[in-house]
Amino acid sequence: MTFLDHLFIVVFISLIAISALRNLRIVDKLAPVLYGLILIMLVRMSSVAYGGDVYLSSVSLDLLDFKMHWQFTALSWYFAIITVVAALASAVFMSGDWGRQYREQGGNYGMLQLALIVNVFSMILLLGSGDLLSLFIGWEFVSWASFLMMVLSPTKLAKKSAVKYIVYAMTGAMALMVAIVMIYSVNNSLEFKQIGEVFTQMSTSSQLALVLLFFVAFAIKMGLLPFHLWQAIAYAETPGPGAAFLGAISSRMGMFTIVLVIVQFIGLGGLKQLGISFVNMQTLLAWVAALTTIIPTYIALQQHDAKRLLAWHGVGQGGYMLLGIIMFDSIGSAGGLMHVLNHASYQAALFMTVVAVMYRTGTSDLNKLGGLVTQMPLTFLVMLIGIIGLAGLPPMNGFVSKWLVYRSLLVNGQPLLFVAAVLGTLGTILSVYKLIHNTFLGQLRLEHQNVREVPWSMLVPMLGLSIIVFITGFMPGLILPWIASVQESVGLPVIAHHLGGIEYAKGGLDMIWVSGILFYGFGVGALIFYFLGGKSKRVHQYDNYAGGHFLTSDVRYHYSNNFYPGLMHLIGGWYRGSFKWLENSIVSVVSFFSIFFENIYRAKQPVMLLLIGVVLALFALYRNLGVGA
Amino acid sequence: MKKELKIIQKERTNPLAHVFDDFISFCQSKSLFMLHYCTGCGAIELPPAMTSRFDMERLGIQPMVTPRQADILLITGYVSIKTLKRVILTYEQMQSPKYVIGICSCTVNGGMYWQSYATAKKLNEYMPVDVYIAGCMPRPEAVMEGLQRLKDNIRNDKKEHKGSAWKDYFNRYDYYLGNQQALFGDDWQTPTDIIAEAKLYDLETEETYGKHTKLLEKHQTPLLPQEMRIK
Amino acid sequence: MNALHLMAELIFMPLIAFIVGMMMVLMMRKIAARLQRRIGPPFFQPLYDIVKLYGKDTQISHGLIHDIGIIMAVGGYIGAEILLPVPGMEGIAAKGGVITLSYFLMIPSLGMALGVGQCANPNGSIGISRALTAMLAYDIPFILVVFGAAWHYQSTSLIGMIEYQQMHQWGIVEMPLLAIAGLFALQGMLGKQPFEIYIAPAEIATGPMVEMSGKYMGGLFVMQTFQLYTAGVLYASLFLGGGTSFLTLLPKAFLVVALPMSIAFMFPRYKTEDVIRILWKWPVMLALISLAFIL
Amino acid sequence: MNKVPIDEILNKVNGIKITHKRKTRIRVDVDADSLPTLLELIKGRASYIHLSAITCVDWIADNQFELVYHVWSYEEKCLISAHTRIDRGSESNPAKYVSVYDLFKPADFFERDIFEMYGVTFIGSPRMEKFILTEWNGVPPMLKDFDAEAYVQETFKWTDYNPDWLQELTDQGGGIAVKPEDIRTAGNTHNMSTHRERDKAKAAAVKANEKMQGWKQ
Repeated sequence: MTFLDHLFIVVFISLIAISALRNLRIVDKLAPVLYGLILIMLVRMSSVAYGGDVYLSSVSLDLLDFKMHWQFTALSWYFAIITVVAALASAVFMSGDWGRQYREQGGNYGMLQLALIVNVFSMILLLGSGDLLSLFIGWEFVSWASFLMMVLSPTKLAKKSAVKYIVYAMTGAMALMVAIVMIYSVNNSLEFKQIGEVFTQMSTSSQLALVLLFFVAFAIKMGLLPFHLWQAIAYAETPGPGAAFLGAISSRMGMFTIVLVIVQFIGLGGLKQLGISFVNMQTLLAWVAALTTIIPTYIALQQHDAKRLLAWHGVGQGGYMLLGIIMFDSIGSAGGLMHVLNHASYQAALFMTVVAVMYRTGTSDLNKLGGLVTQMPLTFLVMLIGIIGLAGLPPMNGFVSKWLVYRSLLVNGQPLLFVAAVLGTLGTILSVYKLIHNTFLGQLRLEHQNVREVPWSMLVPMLGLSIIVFITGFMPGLILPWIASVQESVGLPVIAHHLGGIEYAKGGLDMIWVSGILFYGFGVGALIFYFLGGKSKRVHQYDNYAGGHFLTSDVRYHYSNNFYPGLMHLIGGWYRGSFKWLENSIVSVVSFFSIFFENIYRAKQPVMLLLIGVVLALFALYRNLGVGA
Repeated sequence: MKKELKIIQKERTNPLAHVFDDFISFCQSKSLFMLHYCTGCGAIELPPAMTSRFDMERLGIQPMVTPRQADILLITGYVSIKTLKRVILTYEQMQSPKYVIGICSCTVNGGMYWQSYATAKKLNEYMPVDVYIAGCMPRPEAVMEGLQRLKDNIRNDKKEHKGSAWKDYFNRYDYYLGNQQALFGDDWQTPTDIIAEAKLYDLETEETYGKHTKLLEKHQTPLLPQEMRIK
Repeated sequence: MNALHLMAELIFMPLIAFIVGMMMVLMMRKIAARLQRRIGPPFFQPLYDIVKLYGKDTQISHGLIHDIGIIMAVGGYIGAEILLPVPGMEGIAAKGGVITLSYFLMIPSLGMALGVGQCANPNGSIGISRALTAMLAYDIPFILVVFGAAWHYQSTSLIGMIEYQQMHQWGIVEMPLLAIAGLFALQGMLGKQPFEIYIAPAEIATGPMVEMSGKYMGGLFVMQTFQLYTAGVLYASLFLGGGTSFLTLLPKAFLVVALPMSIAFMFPRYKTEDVIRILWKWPVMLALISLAFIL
Repeated sequence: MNKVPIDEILNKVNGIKITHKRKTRIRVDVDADSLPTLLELIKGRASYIHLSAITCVDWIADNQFELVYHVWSYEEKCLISAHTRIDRGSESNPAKYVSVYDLFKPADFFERDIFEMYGVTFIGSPRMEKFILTEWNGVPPMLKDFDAEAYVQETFKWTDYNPDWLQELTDQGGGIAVKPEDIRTAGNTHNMSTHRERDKAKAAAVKANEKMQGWKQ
């Protein structure tokens, strides 16, 4: 029995225990304990993240003539620890008062707990996959587990978007299966190593097909362009902490498989040789990543529902991860990989703050909130830390990973990609300011005068996550060894790092110094503020200059609706529904063909069908003969 | 007019305080931000005072647009009752030390609207006025002269207490509030809590309170600031 | 670098920035006055203004975030000054580089935005919405300029860039188009006409500053001095060869700051969408052409 | 289509008195009962479509209000001022008249203004409520029997300002050529329609008051 076996056993026992006890109150206390146990199991395996050996599972399954097995590499461990911490935080968050309110409002709390553990279980199974077959099985599990969580919400939109998701996911799974079959058909083996070997033996067109099939499968899960339409609404409609969990890590399984398959086995050389003249697969993927950063970010800017805004950002931030990793150098890939953890930490925290606000006020509509900072200061603090992270400003962790990505683009001489990345960041700053302004700043509504801070069961996970956001930003060296071993395990150049950041010949980064200077500046600023100049008087929010006009409580005077009118006026038309149009047209084409084939199946003239069959058979025969000749 | 003011100067204990105070009052006299509330005709005399002919900026005076930033409230022309409400609101939103300059005869005595039922006559019944510049309309030279007078008042505030008229509003709030209530009715209330401000900055005297402030207490909706609370 | 040296830098780099920045404020007001055939303010006017604002007897606060916003606005710039190397003092420029610096410069804006948001004043919120949109507009050419400079000098550290220019030629000679694009972005960054829609005194009552009184406004005045200094020195370091001593650096920085002010009065004010349109068209185009030469 | 002369249309109204003041101005005097008919006629039959103002005059001696409806034609470039007199009413029974809001929508504001300033209720006007004087609770201030001066003396205090240099001027008569009350009482200046006539009357008033006196405060 290896540590990995222990991990699987604990996860499986947790699954059984939670599914058995899900309708009892004990599950509230049990679930966090179980996630804690899983976390301990993972921590026991932490040597793999510091350059230790790969953990192999002693269990294996014989399937046909093939042995299916599981393993944990540094890459698996890195994604697994993010998953489990996110699940732990979500479980703690939902265990107390939130769960009670959810039950009272008629939600199926037991199913939510079950969905969470099923997700964790399936993700660990996927992350631990040791060959293509176990990968495929894990992949299917993960798809259906997410679906289970999405359908929990009673709204019609949620059901619709969940069904939309599963259609996308099945398409991805089919693409994956075809790709796996392509590999199997060459060497009759499903080991990961085969991918690389098979790839070199293939013709260029087959190579292209293989890469595209893999990429489509993974891109759908990760919500990359042009498959980004399903994700935001589906995640936003998932109830409370479930959204936090899904938004934090679920779609990053796509990132995991991209690193595992495309980066590790096909590699830079493989991608570069596909393509004509200056457009190769690497530039193509880089541009997909860049557009994924920009377009969803600016769609997020348009949203007026806090959860959707965040969910769209979740899609957008995926672009940075791919953009970093696709550069294939030490800093870029480190940035891309690190962004997975950073994004998970602040995205979960942000979703939780929004859920906390919903818990108290009952709405996440940004036009119906405002001024909550005095009522919920700690939630505000968490959101502030979260948005600084999401916007990628120092001293939070989002800055470090984005800095690495920028640095890599700069070193590689990619001005347009660089601008695209910056455009994404600036859009993010605009949109997160809108989020915090419309929720916590501005005028407090009359109906929210008695809103109070959320209970500690919700605050603790939020504060814990925001501490992670800060600490990993202040000392990125805590995470960088994991990144380095991931890079080593997948054959990327390894980043040179220290506790404060990275060393690089042409300008490095030391976050301890940078944050130190920032806090020194804030300290001096505070000294100036508090010791020069007299005391100030706190005033009521209606004591406000409005051109000599009286602001009274019955007049709403909070500028929130259509927050960036100038920008929207200019760019609103650029992206309005073009992808929606694409999706709709694909739907129409598919339904057209389904009608066509339906007619053929029910054909009145069997002769016609026979004729088509014969023609096709003759064509196939001709091709085979031709190839044989 | 100045005879009416009763300024109470608090004793300072720090021996260096006088040097600081002197320095700050010197800077205050050298840097004045001006909010002009131009209700009527007088506004036309201000552009020459600001632009190349007389150039206010060389005296350190520049226009600002919100009362929060401004030091001088410059009221030109007649003040109708409705306008007066806004003027008082604006005045209360300015931060001390603040100065009021009434330009044109209308602010002194109603001017040519002296028998109109709709305009207020004496501005200094409703707020302490530092300098009046009479005339219909006063020439820019007169405006500059008035501003210069104000600067001297601020500079020599320690000796003559002419630049501290603003304290009178806090010290005798009841009187000003009474005049305002007589005009606007008993339920008159501004969004600014002057009494709390007087308390916080140690500017209250016996005359801050009276029957008018009692009346205000009876009618007002409370204006307590929202404090942060964790539980 | 010993500790004492660092301590001295921590104190003197912001202090010098503040003093020089005040002189830049004075210069800008003087230029504006001379262009309008006025005499303009006396020499110590910026100091008087700041002392007066900090010496206000009463001032209002709309809550803790309002205070923290001002602290962040001033503090962020104080931190940024230490990342900005000047002759004789390098601070921690080696540990951050120009990308870090340009992100540092967003922190004061964010701090101010938070503070203004807490004020609950609709004018302030409108101003911030416009200011952030303007930031989106001018940061794109600015980032392109930074990219081009960093690529050309093969360094992201300002120290390295200055060294390169001292050894070779000034950046403005080697990359004139990029330098012009940089000037465009500078105009937007300093919020001078025609890009001052977010202040718009007559319409939205100076937007973000509408509720700022006393030391809050004073903080913003201090921030303005830092902003001018940073813009001037950064541009001088990127394109005008920096300087081996303050005597050579400061005239360049003053010149850089004087340019936007000198042309500002020729323009009316652009609408927000026009600000984006013009800043995403001309300077970006210039920068891209220039990048095509450099790469 | 032949253009019907305006007089022909106007004469259809009973008891009308037409005065052609100038080429572009016609004054008509009608009874209160036939005024709506007149307005409807000139709007419908001629091109007088723009009600540019309704004014009111308080004839306190006759115990009447005079209402003047100014209607402009863009085609004729001519203004018809329709004068009518209504009963002034009393405090218990305020003056009433019929609204022309259904004919001319802008009448809403004019009628509201007159209601506020003179207390005339227009029956059928959509908003008979306070308009500009939101702070005013007394009698309608434009009525002649409202003594503004007394009200002001009672409500406001005055700044005393008697420097020596002003005293000299006051002794000489205050530097005022014509006392305002003299202008007011010098004749029916408000009934004079041309500037020239008014100026003549003013000059006469000046002559009548050659003995200059200080304007009593």
